[in-house]
Order: sequence, then structure tokens, then C-alpha cells
Amino acid sequence: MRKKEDLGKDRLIWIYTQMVRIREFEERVKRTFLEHPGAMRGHTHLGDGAEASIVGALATRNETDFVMPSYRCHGYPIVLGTPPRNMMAELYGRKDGLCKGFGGSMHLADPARYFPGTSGIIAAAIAHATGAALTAQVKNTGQVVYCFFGDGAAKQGGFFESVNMAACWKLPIVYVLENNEYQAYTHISLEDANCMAGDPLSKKAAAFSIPGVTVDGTDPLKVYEVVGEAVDRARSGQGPSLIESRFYRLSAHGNAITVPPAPTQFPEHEAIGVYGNKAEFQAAKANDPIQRFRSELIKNGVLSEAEASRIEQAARSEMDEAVQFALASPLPSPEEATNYVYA
Amino acid sequence: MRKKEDLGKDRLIWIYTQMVRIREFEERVKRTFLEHPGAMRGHTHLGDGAEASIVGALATRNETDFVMPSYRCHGYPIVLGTPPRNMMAELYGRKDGLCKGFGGSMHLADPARYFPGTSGIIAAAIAHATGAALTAQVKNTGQVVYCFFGDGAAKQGGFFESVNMAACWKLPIVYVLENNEYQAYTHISLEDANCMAGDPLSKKAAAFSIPGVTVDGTDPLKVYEVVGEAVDRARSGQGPSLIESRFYRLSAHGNAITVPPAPTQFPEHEAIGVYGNKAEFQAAKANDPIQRFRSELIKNGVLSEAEASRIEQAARSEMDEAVQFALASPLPSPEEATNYVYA
Amino acid sequence: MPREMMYGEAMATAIMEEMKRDPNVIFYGQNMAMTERDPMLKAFGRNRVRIAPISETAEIGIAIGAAMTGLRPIVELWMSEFMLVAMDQVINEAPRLRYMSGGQVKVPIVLKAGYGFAAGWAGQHSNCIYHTMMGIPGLKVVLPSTPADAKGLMAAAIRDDNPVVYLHPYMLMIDSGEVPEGEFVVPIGIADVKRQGTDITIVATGWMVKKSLAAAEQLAAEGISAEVVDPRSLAPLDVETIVNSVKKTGRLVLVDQAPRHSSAAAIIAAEVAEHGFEHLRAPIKMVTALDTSIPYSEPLENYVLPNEEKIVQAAKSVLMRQVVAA
Amino acid sequence: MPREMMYGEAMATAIMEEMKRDPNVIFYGQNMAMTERDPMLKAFGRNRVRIAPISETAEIGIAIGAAMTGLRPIVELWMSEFMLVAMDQVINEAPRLRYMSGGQVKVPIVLKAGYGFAAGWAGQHSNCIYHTMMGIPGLKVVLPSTPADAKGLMAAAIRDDNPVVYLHPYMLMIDSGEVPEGEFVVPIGIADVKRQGTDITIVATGWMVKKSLAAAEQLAAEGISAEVVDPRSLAPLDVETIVNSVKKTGRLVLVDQAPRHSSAAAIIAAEVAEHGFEHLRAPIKMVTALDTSIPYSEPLENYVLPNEEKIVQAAKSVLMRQVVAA
Ligand SMILES: Cc1ncc(C[n+]2csc(CCOP(=O)(O)OP(=O)(O)O)c2C)c(N)n1
Ligand SMILES: Cc1ncc(C[n+]2csc(CCOP(=O)(O)OP(=O)(O)O)c2C)c(N)n1
Ligand SMILES: [Mg+2]
Ligand SMILES: [Mg+2]
Repeated sequence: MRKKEDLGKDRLIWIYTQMVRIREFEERVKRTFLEHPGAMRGHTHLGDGAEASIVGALATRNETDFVMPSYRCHGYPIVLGTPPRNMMAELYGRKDGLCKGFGGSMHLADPARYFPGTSGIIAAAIAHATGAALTAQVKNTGQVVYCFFGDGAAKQGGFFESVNMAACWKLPIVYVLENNEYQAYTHISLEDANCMAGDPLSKKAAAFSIPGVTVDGTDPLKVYEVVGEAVDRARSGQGPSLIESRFYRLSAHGNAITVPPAPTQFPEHEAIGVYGNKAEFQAAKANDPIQRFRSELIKNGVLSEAEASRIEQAARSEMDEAVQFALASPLPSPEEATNYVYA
Repeated sequence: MRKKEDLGKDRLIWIYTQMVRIREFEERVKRTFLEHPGAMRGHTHLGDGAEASIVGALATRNETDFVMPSYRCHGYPIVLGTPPRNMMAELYGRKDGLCKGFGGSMHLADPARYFPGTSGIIAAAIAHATGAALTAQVKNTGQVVYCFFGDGAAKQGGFFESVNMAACWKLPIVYVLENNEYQAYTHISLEDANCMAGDPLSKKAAAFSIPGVTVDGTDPLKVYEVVGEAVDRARSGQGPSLIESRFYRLSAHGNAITVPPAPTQFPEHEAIGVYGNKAEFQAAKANDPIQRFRSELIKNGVLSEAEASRIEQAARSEMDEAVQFALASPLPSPEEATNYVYA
Repeated sequence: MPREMMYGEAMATAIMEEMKRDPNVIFYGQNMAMTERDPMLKAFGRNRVRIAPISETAEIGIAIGAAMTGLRPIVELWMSEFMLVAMDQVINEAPRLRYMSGGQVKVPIVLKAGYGFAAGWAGQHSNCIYHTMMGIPGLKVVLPSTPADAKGLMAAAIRDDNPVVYLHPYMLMIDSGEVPEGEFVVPIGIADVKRQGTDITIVATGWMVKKSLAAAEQLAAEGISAEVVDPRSLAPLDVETIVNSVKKTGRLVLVDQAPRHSSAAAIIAAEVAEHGFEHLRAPIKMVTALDTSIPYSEPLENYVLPNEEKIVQAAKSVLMRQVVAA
Repeated sequence: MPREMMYGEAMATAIMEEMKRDPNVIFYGQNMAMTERDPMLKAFGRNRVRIAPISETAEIGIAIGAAMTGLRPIVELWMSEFMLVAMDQVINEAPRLRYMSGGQVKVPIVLKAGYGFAAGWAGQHSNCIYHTMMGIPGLKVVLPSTPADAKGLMAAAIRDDNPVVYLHPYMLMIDSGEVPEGEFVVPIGIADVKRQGTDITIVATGWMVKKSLAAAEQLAAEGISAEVVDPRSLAPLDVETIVNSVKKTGRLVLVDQAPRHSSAAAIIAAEVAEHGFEHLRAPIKMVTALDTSIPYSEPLENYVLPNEEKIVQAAKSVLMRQVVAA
């Protein structure tokens, strides 16, 4: 079993660095809606607040393990080494985008880095991730699949079907249910029967007789331990686990939905904008996983204030450069649209 | 709470009578495949083995409560008072059929008797039943819905979605998962994760934080008690329960699937025909719920041997008459086919 | 008295009015009526206005069961593609239960969904899926293109005793138009001639009506008189009005936001090829989306979708063609 | 050397041969390979041949994910309507993932399903749902009508790097025919002229090919020479072969087991109305199922479905019509 105590200084710094890089990427994306209105089209969803959960989970990963999240997908490839500039160019709809401008924010894909692609339809990719685990099992590659999805998605039938099949077939997969308290504009207390009964969502694991654990997703090291155990279990042929990682989405669900050419921006978080619950939002802000981990690392002497600032500055430069790259990249030429329909 | 001890003699006899009527109906249907080959088309599924579960559950019912099973639907309306002759005529595709020859075995409906209709698509009707419970709640009628479905259906996403919604909305519905050990030709140990882990299927209730109980579905009185509690709970506004009723399907899944005009009949039970497991089937036969309940009633002095025979004889005559009625009923005239498309 | 309102408001008005009129109408869906400030919720309470989890199969299936037992549910689905996870309920349950019961039950539900949000929503949120719902006996499909039709067809859909899929083009959501106040019902199954013309018939639905009307203006500037017909309902389809227009003009262009073989255009073309053949003086021409998914980036998306220019070109090419009597 | 075999056996043979050829091909579905006696299981073991629960969304979604990462899954779905609970995976996931990724992934899956079991299976088990899958760029749909095509198109489907829906008419399951042994691949997207003729073109798919060939015999007895064309693949559709036939005959009847507006017939009619219009000497005529669900009772079912008699009548009516040059 993995213990957080075993994580060396470098690894702890790596975790912090990835968390900061995700945050900076998302902040840059959010600013784009003000700086370059209209540049990002459709619907864009950010992962701020999820950093500890994402990085803590992926810190347990072997190099060839698959990572398959939902449409809220920016954070993961950043950790996998996908160049943010290509991600940013994709969001700007440019030729040098990760998907050449065909996919946009909801559909990032970097199969070469074991990130096969995402879906904009709720829970659809849970089945795809389960299929990647089938490949790993059939080919006996030793790979594990990290499947991430939202609390809302755990109300879609495809989720239950997939986990049952994974359990029956003992597939090497870890299901991380990212409970960020909201599905779009709806608070989870309005639509999840476990939550309404005061139970954790990890109770759903009982429907498949697999381990179900709830973890504080704002603490990367706790996530590391809990996911690590599930990964070991999966890799050793014992099948899937369900982990409910609890954290709070720090931005609104997505940019406002408008009909072009009306401008679109990120509105206030739903806690305030919809429910008028400032206190809830402020509490979450006060518990920002990045600030907390930073303090902890400094307190424990892993990082100095100056080193932390350097990491943050580097991330800011990296994401600035990504935006410059995106802006410099040409738009695809129209006729390219007929490419890639068939393999 | 209902106790089986509170059931009077008449009610116990009523239960036995309904069980026998279901069995006789199904036996008659089965014989049709030999006596009148080709008369019943498509796919017919029998409820023999389920009698104790069906009647024990419905013995708790108020007169206006809805009953909504799956496509394996012959047993329920018999208990509700639907004339078997119209049911039989439907299976024979006749004008006097319950659905005028439009539905057949998988699609019986008798809305006037609170049996709104069934679906041939696995788990689809679980959502419909949940909708009937919504009507009861919105109109505040005090009705409860009895929703029956198979162990196989509990692997379809719509099942999970429906139960979660019923739990969130505290709908007045009881979900009876009829675990007859098989989904068509597949033994449940090959496709259900709870079962593979040695757990009861009622564990699925944990996914919704609702009560989940497993009951011996070959004993009508045990079913009566367990379902009764869930019905009371539902009627008093406390929401749904999941009851796993365990029994054994005594006939094959359905008549053999052939291309016309090749004849079709009921093959051997899958335990033997597919798995070569005669012992399993014989054990189930030895535990026939009708024989067991008969002996019990006689032992307890509720019924004499003669009275029991009279009930059985009456059921046989009733179902004989039903077949005669069906045979005498004309086929629908072709042009009627364009009726009932729109309301 | 008509009043100027936006398409979205027109739909909401019809729902509000019909819910006032009939206590059996209920309304629910995801991400709606979250708080007590919601006007529907204020007017009708939590019993009739509800919030649902992300469970389209159950949401629609529950509506069906509720309709079978006496309610008239409207389900807010937001984007029509989300229905694909529940397509069995839409095309194999709702429209068939009445028939299979020999006419004993009815299923009066309205499935409300936007479609074709051609604004960078990319491959899975921008599609038209009405083709999956056409030719399903028992199911009605309406697709209003103006605020007035949006109101009148919503009222008709709610009052209809059959399952009705009500599709509204996202791109028209904030378009304004005159909408009659009070009781106003547009009967389902009647096409509307949105513009009179004599030289060529353009049949279009939804957002494409707007584009076709703009194209007709361009054509008019060049002396070509185009008639624009909006079927408004795809099932049932008012073939007669379309054939009558073709009788007059002899030429037909069909405009559709979907790729060719998933378009309503192709279905209409087939009907005209059978029932209006003698009146055609040139081949039918379909202007549809190209055979690709909808790409994210704007120039790609524009390239794939029909637009005024393509419609004008198609109309001209049809007008240039002379029929060669074989 | 060809060998006589039944349609069902021809499909199984192709699957067996392709699984031998390529270790990445796997095969699973409900109610298959239950015991160790199963021949596929014997040949390939539990790793590559599996039994699945009643979970079409997961079954198909898992196939997609497996295909994205290097396998080539075949999913046995039995009846095509069962795909409706998973339609999002079929038409909004499998065919779009490649495009949305800018060509980075491919999704080589085969979804195998029977359809149109017109034998008293009633309203929900007898339908044709191919219309839902046409016009979905990225998705291929094949529909063999003979044992030889059944084998050759299965081989092609498994080798194809795209998602392919393989539909087989239940009513042809035990029909026999000559099937080439060993390597035999029928390319996807090429129509087949099943019978040469000069007076009229009949286009039909699946079970309707058999009925159309029988109708053509009846017509021949009355001196009418009918050409019967089987598209074999609905997506992509071989419009050229069909138009070439119409060029020769000038007349077109389309036969389809689906109701009119959910038929492939209508799509084909539209293509001919655009690309073959000048060759038509009479209106196109569609012979489809009536606009009802499929009823249970035999006389009702017969009334609703197309048959030889209706095809013969349609052919004659088209032959009697003279084009009136407008
Ligand atoms: C089948 C389906 N229904 C509805 C939607 C619309 N939708 C997009 S995001 C979203 C909320 C998802 O919430 P959750 O799963 O909690 O993920 P989060 O956004 O919180 O990461 C919804 C309902 C969809 N994309 N697909
Ligand atoms: C969505 C769907 N998938 C597959 C089928 C085919 N099918 C018909 S009955 C059946 C087995 C159902 O088993 P279970 O739910 O246990 O009910 P039982 O027959 O045992 O009463 C299957 C798989 C179907 N009708 N619908
Ligand atoms: Mg969430
Ligand atoms: Mg069962």
C-alpha cells in the first residue's frame, strides 16, 4: 500500500507544480472570455477546485495507464505532459490545436499520451473508459484505467451498466466520482438519493459489491493514498473500485449560454448566482486546495516561499505563452472540414 | 405492519386459488404450442414458478393500486380479475383479445383494472411504473404502484435512473426484483456483480439509500409480509423500497425462436438444455411453490384435500373455457391494422 | 392583441398558459426550477414543477407512465441529442403503447428540446436528430420557426393526446416576432407558406426558414420569385401544401440543417418525387449540411452548414435546368 | 469453392475466420457463449469471447473504448431495437470520436443485430431502425440479403477501421445459398444488381430483396422485365449503381420494410429525384410498411407489411404512368 509519507520531496513539488499549472491554465481560459470575446465558442468548463483530486489521483499512475475523464477535461492532459499551447490553440479553434480545431474544449484528445478522448454526453465516456480497461485485460498489458466523472453523471444509467460489467469482468479500472456538489446549476442535494439521505455517494459501490470509498478531494495526498490502493487492486486483477472524491468547483459550471453574436462570459458561481448562498462559496474559496497544499509544503519545509513563487511564475509564463501561441496559430481552412470523417 | 397470521382463511384460500389459476393458465398456453402449432406467434413467456411471489405481493394491494410488470406479464392480470378468456384470445391473436390482437403475449394491458400496459424492452416499464407513481403523488390519490421486473432487468441503466428518481421524489412505489436466477439463457452468476460476490441483489438498494430486502419468493406469506411493509411505507409518503423476491422459473425462457413456418415449442429449461444441470432444475421442481403452499394449507386445516382439488378443477375448467373462447373468436380483419395509431 | 416577444418567451408563455388551463399538465427537467424564485414554481408549486437528475431514460419513461395514468407531462430536455440515451422511450415506447394495447391507453407527453446549436458546440451538441423520429407511427414532431408558431405549436402539443416531440432551433431563441396573446393554437400537421412566390419553391424548417427567407430576398433582387414553405410539423407531414406549391412553381429546393441522409429534406423530396413528379420542371435539389460531424472551429462549422449563399446558388442552378422529356 | 450454407451460418463463419486472422478481434453479447461447449469459446477462450449482461449502453460504449485503444470488438445485439437504449453510443459517440479528435483515434467496431422479425413479435421487436443510422457521417451500415453477402460483408465490417452497424433480416436467417469458402470480402458501399431487367428498376434491401425477386418473377410471367438492385450498404449508399439502372429502365419502385418516412426507400428516392431526374419517365413509387406499429395478429401484420402483390401492383402502376412533360 502506498503511504503519503513515502512521497519524496521532488514528487511533492511535482504535485504542487501540476496543481498550479492546471489552475493557471484555467485562469487563462477564463480571462480569454474577457480579453478575446468570441474567441472561444460553444461551452467551456473549468477544473479549478479539482486540482488536488486530479493530481493526487494521477500521482499514482504508471506511464502507460489510460486517463479518461468527462468533458470537463482540461486538467488531466496538463498532468500527462500534453503541451498547454496545443490545448489552448484547440480552445481558440486553431490549426495547431490538439485536435486541429475539430473538437474544442469538451473534446480534447491526446492518444499518444494515453488520453484517448472525451465525450460531451454525460456518462458516455464512463463506458469508453471501461472499454480501455477491457483492452488492457485482453492484451494483458498491465495497464490500469483512471476514469473520472461527475456526481451528476452518477445518475445516468450508463454509469451503473459500466461498473457492473467492469465488476463482472474484473477489469483494471478505478472509477473516480468527482463530487463537486453541483451538476451544472443543480445542487446535488436536489437530485441524488444518497445525498438526500445524508449518505456518501460511494455507497453506490454496494450495487456492484466493489469497494466504495469517500475521500477529501481537496487534499492531494489523501487522494493519492485512496486512489493508490484502488489502482493496486485493479492492477493485481481484483477489479474495479469506486472512489468519491469530494471537492468544490470554484468557477461557474461554464461560460453563459448565449446565441451568437451575443457575448458570453463566465457568470458568478451558481452558489451565489442561482442559490444566493455566498457563505457556501466563500467557505470553498477559503479551503482552496492549492493555497492549502502550498501552506502545508512550506510549513513542512518541502518548499520555500520563493520556490513556490517560482513555480507559480513559471506556470503563469507557460500559460501566457500558450495564449500567444494560440493567437499566432492560423484558423483551419474551411475545406479541411471534410477530413477525418472516416478512417 | 402486516403479519401473515392476520390473514383469514378466505384470504389464504384466495391466495391459493390465484396461484393455481396462474399456473393453469400458463400450462394451457404451453399446451397450445403442441395442440395448435402456429396459433401463438412471436415470443411467449410464462410465469410458472412465480405464482407465490406474484400473489403474495398482490395480496397486499388496495383496489385501485397500479400493477406494472415486465413482458412476462400473464400472471398479474389474472389476479386483478382480467378475464383469462380475453387474455387467451389475445395470445391467439383474436378480435376478442384483451388488446384486440394488437399486442400479443408481451403486451397485455387492462387499464380499467389498473394494469396500464407492459413493454417488451427490458426495464423500459420500470420507468413507466415510476411514472404511474408520479401520477398518484401529483393527484394525491393514495395509490401505490407495484413494479415487477427481472433480475436481468436490474442490469439496465433505466432501472437505476428510475429508482433514484423515485427515491428523490419519494414516490409511492414498490420495486419487486423477481430473481428467477436467469435472464433468458444466462445464469445470473454470469452477469450480476452482486451475485458473483455472493451478495443478494437487494444490496442494489444501497445505491439509493432505500430499504432493500431479499425474500423467499416461493412462500406467498413471506412475500406478503415483506411487500406489505414496503407498500405501507410507500403509501405513507416515505418513498420506494427494493425487494428481491427469489424463486425459480419452471419453464424455459420462452418458446423456441424460429423463422416461420418452422414450428416453435417450449424447449427444455435452460438449466438442462443449456447448462446440463438437471439437479438444479429438479430441486426447483421439488420446491414447487404451489405444491408447497397446498400442503401447508392442508396441514394447517385451512383447506381439505377435496377443497383443494375443487379449486384446481375450477381453474382447469376456466382455462379450458378460455381456450375454447379464443378459438371461437374471429381473427381481426386486416384493415383494422390502421386503427389506434393516434389518439 | 399580438405582442412582440422572443422565441424563448413565446414557448414559456404557452407552457404557463396551458398549465393554468389544465391542472393535469406537469413540467420537469434538469436544471430548471432550482429555487423558489422560479416563476413556474411560484405559479404551480413543487408538485407540478420539478427538477430532475441527469436521467433522460427515466425522465421520459416516467413521463410516459404518468401520461398512461392521467397526467400530461412536459419534459424539458434542453438539447435534443440528450434524448439519444433514451431513444427507446422516445420511439419504441411512447408511440407504440397505445397501438399495442389496442387503443386502450394514450400517452400525451411533450418532449421539449432545442437543437442545432451551431455556435461552436462541436460534434455532439449541434446536431439535428429529427430523422430518428420521423416515420414512427404514433409520434408527432413539431419544429416551429417563429415566435408565434413557437407559442401556438406548444399549446397544440400540450393539448394533443399523443406523444409530441417539440424541437426548437437554438439559433432562433432570441429572435423576436409578433405573438398573439391569450388562447392561440397552431394545429399540428399544417405547413405554412412563409413567403409567396411563383418561380421556385423552397422548403425549409427551423433556422433554415430564416436563412431561406433571406435567400429569397436576394433572389428577389435578381428578379426571381421564391416561395418559402415551412412544414412546421415533420410528423405528420403536410405533403399537400408542399405539392401545391410545386404545382405552381415547378421547381423545388429543400434546405435542411442535417446531413443529406438524415435530413427531413430527403423525406420531403421522396414524397414530391412520388406525388408531385408531373409538376416538376427540373430535378429537385437539396441544400443540406455536408457529410461530416459539426466541427468546433468557426470557419469549419460555417463551411459545413447551409447558408444563404448556398441556397441562392441551388435555386439558380435549378432554375437553369430544363427538364428533358425522356 | 463455394458451399451451400444458411445465412446464419455464413455470418458465424465470417466471424470465426476473422477472429482466427486477427487476434485483436473480440466478440461478446448477451446470451451467447454461455458454456464451454460454445464453438467460438472453444476456439478463442473467455478472454476474447464473453457474455454480457443486459446493458446495451455499456456493451456498445465498452466496445468503443476498446476500439479506441486497439481492439476490434464485435458486439452481438440480437435485435436492432435493443440498440435504441444505447443510441447515443451508436450515433453520437462511435462515429464522432474520430472527427472530434482531429483524426487521432479510430473506432473499429461491428454492431451486429437482426431486425424486422415479422413473425408475431409485435410492436417493439419487429421494426426497422436503419433510418436512425443513415446520414450519420462516420458510421457505416450494411444489410446483406444473401448468405454470400452475409459472409462477405461481415468480413468487410470487421476489417473496416470505422464503426459498422451490421443488420441482418431475421426472416432470412435460415435461407440457404452458395457461399465462397475461405477469404471472401464484399466491399462496403457497392450495390449489387440481383436481377437484370430493362423495363423497371426495383430497389430493395434485406428481406425485401427476396420479395422483390419473387415479384420480378411474377412480372416476368406477364412480360415485364424488372431489374432488382440491392444497395447492400445503406451508408455509404451507392447512388451511382441505382441511377445507372434508372437510366436504363426510366422507372423506379422502391421497396422497404419500414414505414414510409423511416425507410431507406425515401432517402434513395430523394437521391434519384436529384441525380436521376432526367431519366425518370414516371413518378417514383415507394412500397413500404403502412404507417402503423407492427401488430401482433397475423392478418393485421400481413396487411401492414409489403409483399409480392403490392410490389407487382406498384410496378404495374408505374409502368402505366406516362410522364407529362410540363
Ligand atoms: C445525457 C446528457 N444529459 C444532459 C447533458 C447536459 N449537461 C452537460 S454538463 C451537465 C452537468 C454534469 O454534472 P457532473 O456530472 O456533476 O459534472 P461536473 O460538470 O460537475 O464536472 C449536464 C447536465 C449532457 N451533456 N448529456
Ligand atoms: C433492452 C433489451 N435488451 C435485450 C432484450 C432481450 N431480452 C428479452 S427477455 C430477456 C431476459 C430478461 O431477463 P429478466 O430481466 O431476468 O426477466 P425474466 O425473463 O427472467 O423474467 C432479454 C435479454 C430486450 N427485450 N430488451
Ligand atoms: Mg458535478
Ligand atoms: Mg430473470
